Amino acid sequence: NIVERKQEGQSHYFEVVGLSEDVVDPEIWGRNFPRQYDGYRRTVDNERSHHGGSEALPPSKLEADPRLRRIYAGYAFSVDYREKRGHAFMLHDQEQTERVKQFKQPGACLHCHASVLPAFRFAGNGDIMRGFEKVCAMPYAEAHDLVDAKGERLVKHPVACIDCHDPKSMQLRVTRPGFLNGIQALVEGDADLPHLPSVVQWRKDRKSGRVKEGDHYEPNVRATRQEMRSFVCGQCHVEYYFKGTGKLLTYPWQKGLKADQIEEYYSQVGFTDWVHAETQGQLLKAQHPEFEMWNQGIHARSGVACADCHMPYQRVGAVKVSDHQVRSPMLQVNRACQTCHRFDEEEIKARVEIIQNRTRDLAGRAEDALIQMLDAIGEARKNGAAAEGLKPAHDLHRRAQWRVDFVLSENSSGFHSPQEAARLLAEAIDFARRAQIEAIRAAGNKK
Amino acid sequence: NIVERKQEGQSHYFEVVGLSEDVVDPEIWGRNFPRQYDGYRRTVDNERSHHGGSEALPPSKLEADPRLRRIYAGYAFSVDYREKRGHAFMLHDQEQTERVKQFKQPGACLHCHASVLPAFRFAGNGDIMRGFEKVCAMPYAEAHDLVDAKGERLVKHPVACIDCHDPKSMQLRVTRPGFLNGIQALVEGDADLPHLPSVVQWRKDRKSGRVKEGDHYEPNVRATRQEMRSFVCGQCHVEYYFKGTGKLLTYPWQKGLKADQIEEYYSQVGFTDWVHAETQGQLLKAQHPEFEMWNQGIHARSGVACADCHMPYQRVGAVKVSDHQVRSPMLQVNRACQTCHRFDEEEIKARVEIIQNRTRDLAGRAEDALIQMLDAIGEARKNGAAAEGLKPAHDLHRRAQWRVDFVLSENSSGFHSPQEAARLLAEAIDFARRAQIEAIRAAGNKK
Amino acid sequence: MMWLLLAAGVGVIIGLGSFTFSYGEGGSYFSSDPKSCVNCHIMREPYDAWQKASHHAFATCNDCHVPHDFVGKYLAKADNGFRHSKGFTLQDFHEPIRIKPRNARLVQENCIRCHEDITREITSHGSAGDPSNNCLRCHSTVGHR
Ligand code: HEC
Ligand code: HEC
Ligand code: HEC
Ligand code: HEC
Ligand code: HEC
Ligand code: HEC
Ligand code: HEC
Ligand code: HEC
Ligand code: HEC
Ligand code: HEC
Ligand code: HEC
Ligand code: HEC
Ligand code: HEC
Ligand code: HEC
Ligand SMILES: [Ca+2]
Ligand SMILES: [Ca+2]
Repeated sequence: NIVERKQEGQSHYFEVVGLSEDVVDPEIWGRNFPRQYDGYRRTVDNERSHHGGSEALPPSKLEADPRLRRIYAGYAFSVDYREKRGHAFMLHDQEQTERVKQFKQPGACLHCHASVLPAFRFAGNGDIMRGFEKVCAMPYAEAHDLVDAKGERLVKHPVACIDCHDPKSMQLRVTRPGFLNGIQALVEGDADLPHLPSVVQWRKDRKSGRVKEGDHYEPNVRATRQEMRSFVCGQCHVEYYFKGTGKLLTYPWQKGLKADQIEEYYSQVGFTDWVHAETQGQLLKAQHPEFEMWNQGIHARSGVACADCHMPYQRVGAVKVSDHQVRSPMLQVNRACQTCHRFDEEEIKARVEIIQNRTRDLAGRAEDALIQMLDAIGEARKNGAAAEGLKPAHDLHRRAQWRVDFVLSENSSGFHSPQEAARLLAEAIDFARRAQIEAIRAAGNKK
Repeated sequence: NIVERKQEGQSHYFEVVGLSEDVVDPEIWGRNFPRQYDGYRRTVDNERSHHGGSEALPPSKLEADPRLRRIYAGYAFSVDYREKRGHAFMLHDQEQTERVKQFKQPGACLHCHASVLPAFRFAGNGDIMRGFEKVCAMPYAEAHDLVDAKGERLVKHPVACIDCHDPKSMQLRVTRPGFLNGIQALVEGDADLPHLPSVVQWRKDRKSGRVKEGDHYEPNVRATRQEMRSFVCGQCHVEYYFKGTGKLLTYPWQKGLKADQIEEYYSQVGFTDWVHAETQGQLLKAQHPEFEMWNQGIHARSGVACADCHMPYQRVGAVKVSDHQVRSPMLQVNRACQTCHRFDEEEIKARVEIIQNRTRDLAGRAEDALIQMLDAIGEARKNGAAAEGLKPAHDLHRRAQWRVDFVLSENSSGFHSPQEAARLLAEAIDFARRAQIEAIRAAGNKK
Repeated sequence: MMWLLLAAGVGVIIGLGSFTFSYGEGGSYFSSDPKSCVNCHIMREPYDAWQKASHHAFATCNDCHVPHDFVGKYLAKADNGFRHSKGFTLQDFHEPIRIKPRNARLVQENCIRCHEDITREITSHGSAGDPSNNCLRCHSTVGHR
């Protein structure tokens, strides 16, 4: 099957330049594949996306929803937290965030904001995994400014062709160490993943002994094309944390991809992102779990990939190509949705809106609950409640915060898995209100 | 279009007996339509459905989930509340419930548990609407035992062919006064109903003046065939209340079909079902809002009718007939779902299970919140909290109870509208926990 | 060539002969007239839908459902002819009828046969043979629903 793919890969395009692992600059790849490059470049184009703005920074989430400042109090996210925008901006927006400017960050941050393989290869003397570990541990500026033997900057481009494509065959591939480690932990666990056929197969092979002890699950060899059309995005659009003092970028997937399973993992390894400034609760921060939430949804179960909706086929002249201007599908409902859903554009947009409005309403309700909980814990502390007495409130705060954040920081406003998003918010509300009750009780006891 | 339907209705069967409004007995209709009658009769067949049992009564919901006894405390539903079963049992099960045996019930109950048109016609001297009003106001036993001039019992059959079909043309029709009044209120309101084309059209016609002041929306004339395939079920599978001292059966749809809109309606007309035995809260009871929840779901928006899933076509030789053994679609996934969804049976069942499990988990969580709220209000009352101070708790109790009940009493365990069910439960949890907090506060203030 | 025709014939004859089937309907398997498929009422639905589908003007049943090399064509017809006749006679097939994986691949090959030019880019760097990303995923309704 791989052989078959290779053969097919070789023909059919006019090779203007030779590509290899050393060619990172998308402009050069674009000479062979001008149509895809054209789309890729348009990810700088903000005009048609939600939020406008161009060189300046995108809108602040904290200004749009001031409750967030209190919810994240004590953490860098309470200082600067903005909307995402097109891929072209990823490196720039990271350099410019106050979270980098005002706070110490590790090299690990670059993993998802730049075409970073050359830096990893260089730092690891050819061994990408070792280089990855080294770069993670560096201070951000040091990693960012790495130069090779010739003094050339190693971190120059946002995500580039080479991050998703094999330069020889042009086949899709995953290159990110964080993802490779994460998916390995996932397939070795026992979370149910019926919609990922190559994972199901690997587990079977391991049982039957065809996969030997210590053999890895190699997505680039084993995954179906359709799986790869999501895995390339799952390299970055995922929840993560920095493990230990080496700040090793890690995807917490050992117990599965659901919010509850990830929470369990964090509790087991005893991880905490930050201590809340008002309550001293030990909290977790969720970041863009698009891949995780997609995995809980009906589209994933139906074999619909990220690329189906976010890079739909587009006719350019006499051929159809994947639209490399990765963006919101709502900007091209006809291509992104209508081949599968034969309803008119207005109707499809209305359906998305209903789902997103339900999610946003509940998220607002959950945030209100968090805020009132913060008040109650603050009150209890002021009234001299003992730390001991506040423990139940702290535990519940952690669980509530995690669930609200899992939905808030997921960028589809619930669309990728509508009922799951609502379920998480329902649990968040329950935990936040119970924390509030515990705080009121603790205050009563110590009064 | 009507003409077209007529033609379809008239051909293709061998008229053994002449049918008219006076022929209620399905056995007689069955001579003309043996295949449909065959299915209809099999609604006595419990063996393959969820809950087993046959002549005896179906399983008790109160025994399966004892929390419900407290949740409904003070109301007939805390004494006897069971699972539903096939249509053949509807009259029997109503006669046998302790809610009828131990409590005074009105004739209004019969509207949905029997083929009741002859009784309405008789009581109203030919005017069905008047007869309906009269029968509603009678005591249950009186209505149930009505006899005609010849001394023949008027209430004999569960739902019968004549309740859904015109005896001349065999076209679908709605006959239930409760539904006719309810849908009239609905179309006159301004709730958004884009998936009901005949409603959209009627409203347009009213604006343009083609529909005159006082003209009614006539579903039997205006509704599309596809709408009728849901409306016939919407005659009974709906939320209701008994209005005023005349116990007039009423569907509370004036402001729309969502739980929140119905709640608003009840608040406006000042309706209360019962006073909670523990808290004295003035509460609402929701009953089987299948039609209402279906209306919030993606299937309704996609034009998929109740009959598509609950009465799927069944090929008998070269002809297709609607399966009149109305039951759970999970008992025949191939006919009910696979015509539209190209996934295998196991996968489809798994999807339904995921949705239903999420719903049931959240419902359990919401019930726990209600129970703890009851404890807190009880405590506050014991500690002498003033009625005044408990008002906020009472108001929140009403809102929480309504939402939990709307999902619990809806018989698809969330399937008909998964995200909406989760949203209602999230709100329920919020309201119940806030009621608990209010009660704790009230207790504190009066201590 | 003769053995091929023979093989095809044998397939249908086994399928039909042993399940008492009329010659007219069995013969329909060798025709490329769509009407011949509707000799079986069970094919009525796709036929009706095909009449309304975008490809009504461009493609008949066989353009999509039969391989277009001579050998494959008759072998496939023999095999499908056998199964369909058997299914029709015994009425033992799964309903709704579902295309078999092998026949789905065959349809896909036919899509590409006609649309080779426009799909050149998307079939050359991955693997068009990989059924997990096939044309039918997005265009299953072009022939009929
Ligand atoms: C190397 C990491 C990386 C990979 C691989 C990646 N993304 Fe992104 N993506 C990002 C980052 C970082 C941003 C935010 C950029 C910013 O706000 O400056 C982003 C932004 C986006 C946006 C928002 C665009 C907008 O206009 O608002 C979408 C949609 C998106 N990505 C989808 C995808 C999809 C689909 C894939 C796979 C086909 C993918 N991404 C692969 C890192 C990545
Ligand atoms: C696992 C991949 C990954 C890692 C590691 C990562 N990011 Fe991102 N980042 C993304 C993606 C994907 C987006 C776009 C989606 C979003 O905004 O939620 C993004 C968005 C951003 C944005 C724009 C929106 C915002 O949050 O203001 C900034 C700034 C940013 N990241 C900074 C950082 C910094 C600083 C670090 C390290 C502490 C970091 N990123 C680590 C994947 C990553
Ligand atoms: C069935 C279609 C579909 C699939 C599959 C899908 N998405 Fe989305 N995605 C959407 C829709 C619709 C939105 C909401 C866009 C909006 O609000 O404008 C969205 C939003 C997003 C956003 C925010 C974009 C923005 O501009 O607001 C990101 C990032 C994203 N998805 C990434 C992913 C990733 C990564 C995957 C796969 C793991 C994925 N999506 C799978 C349809 C899809
Ligand atoms: C974030 C991931 C990502 C990046 C970056 C990316 N691609 Fe792709 N590319 C894809 C996906 C997904 C497909 C669809 C592949 C499939 O279906 O097998 C694709 C397909 C292609 C194809 C095959 C034809 C087609 O359009 O489907 C070409 C050629 C291609 N990309 C060129 C490029 C070039 C040139 C660049 C850089 C300018 C680039 N890609 C950057 C994800 C990416
Ligand atoms: C490749 C096919 C495909 C594409 C592309 C696709 N969908 Fe879907 N969609 C499905 C399937 C399959 C289902 C599951 C139901 C079913 O079997 O029809 C589904 C279900 C849905 C549902 C109902 C489930 C829910 O979560 O409420 C909505 C809404 C929806 N899709 C919207 C969209 C939108 C919006 C887009 C484009 C951004 C899109 N889809 C793109 C195949 C697709
Ligand atoms: C005249 C009122 C009435 C009408 C009309 C009606 N139902 Fe029912 N239905 C009932 C009652 C009452 C029960 C419960 C019977 C019992 O438990 O004894 C019931 C039970 C059911 C059940 C449960 C069956 C089981 O095996 O557990 C289903 C499913 C159902 N109805 C669907 C429908 C559908 C679909 C329609 C329209 C095609 C419809 N009903 C029309 C009153 C009605
Ligand atoms: C608006 C229509 C309607 C009215 C009015 C109605 N029912 Fe029902 N009833 C149903 C439907 C539909 C079901 C099946 C669904 C379910 O069990 O939730 C049902 C189920 C039942 C059941 C079996 C399950 C259970 O609740 O134990 C009993 C008993 C019953 N009803 C008694 C009554 C009594 C007594 C009244 C009058 C106070 C009444 N019904 C009024 C429609 C109605
Ligand atoms: C898209 C398919 C679909 C449509 C449309 C649909 N239902 Fe259902 N319905 C289901 C499924 C699936 C269940 C869950 C059955 C189970 O749990 O066994 C269900 C459950 C029910 C039940 C409980 C049956 C039981 O045996 O547990 C009733 C009553 C019901 N539906 C009535 C209706 C009515 C009335 C409508 C229209 C207003 C409707 N349904 C529309 C699929 C559908
Ligand atoms: C609860 C409602 C209901 C009851 C009771 C009912 N039917 Fe039906 N019937 C339907 C629906 C819905 C259809 C589908 C009509 C359509 O699609 O236009 C139907 C269709 C039919 C058809 C048309 C052919 C077909 O199968 O689709 C016949 C004939 C028929 N019913 C006879 C009967 C007979 C005889 C009885 C009594 C033994 C009966 N029905 C009881 C709802 C009902
Ligand atoms: C007449 C067509 C039809 C029938 C019959 C049907 N569906 Fe659907 N279903 C749809 C459509 C249309 C959607 C919306 C998504 C889309 O456009 O594909 C959908 C969406 C869904 C979804 C995703 C939305 C959600 O709520 O999560 C599930 C799950 C589903 N259907 C299950 C079922 C089951 C189970 C049955 C049988 C009991 C069934 N369907 C019967 C047409 C149908
Ligand atoms: C333009 C191509 C095309 C034409 C012409 C065409 N079909 Fe199909 N047919 C398909 C595709 C594609 C599928 C698979 C549908 C799917 O997977 O959703 C299919 C599936 C089928 C099936 C299996 C049922 C199913 O849904 O899986 C039957 C039976 C069938 N076709 C019969 C016919 C008949 C008879 C004709 C001529 C009247 C015909 N087809 C014309 C493309 C075509
Ligand atoms: C002898 C009656 C008969 C004739 C003639 C017939 N079919 Fe069928 N067909 C069937 C039956 C029965 C099935 C279901 C068999 C099964 O699913 O195993 C079927 C299934 C199919 C399928 C889907 C199952 C599969 O094998 O992939 C396709 C596609 C199909 N037919 C196409 C055609 C085409 C094209 C023609 C005309 C060239 C045709 N049929 C002529 C009876 C017939
Ligand atoms: C016998 C030749 C032939 C076969 C086989 C064929 N097509 Fe086509 N198709 C055409 C022609 C001719 C057109 C109209 C001109 C054009 O757009 O190229 C067309 C148009 C289309 C279109 C655009 C119009 C529309 O329906 O949206 C799509 C998409 C398409 N084909 C997909 C397919 C797929 C998928 C298959 C296989 C299931 C297939 N075709 C099989 C000849 C064919
Ligand atoms: C992931 C979804 C998807 C898959 C898989 C897919 N297509 Fe398409 N196809 C599309 C979309 C979207 C368009 C519309 C492009 C546009 O309008 O720019 C399209 C357009 C087309 C057209 C019409 C182009 C035109 O405008 O005339 C043809 C022909 C076609 N596809 C054939 C195929 C064939 C053959 C295959 C399999 C090799 C295939 N498609 C696979 C989504 C898909
Ligand atoms: Ca994190
Ligand atoms: Ca009620």
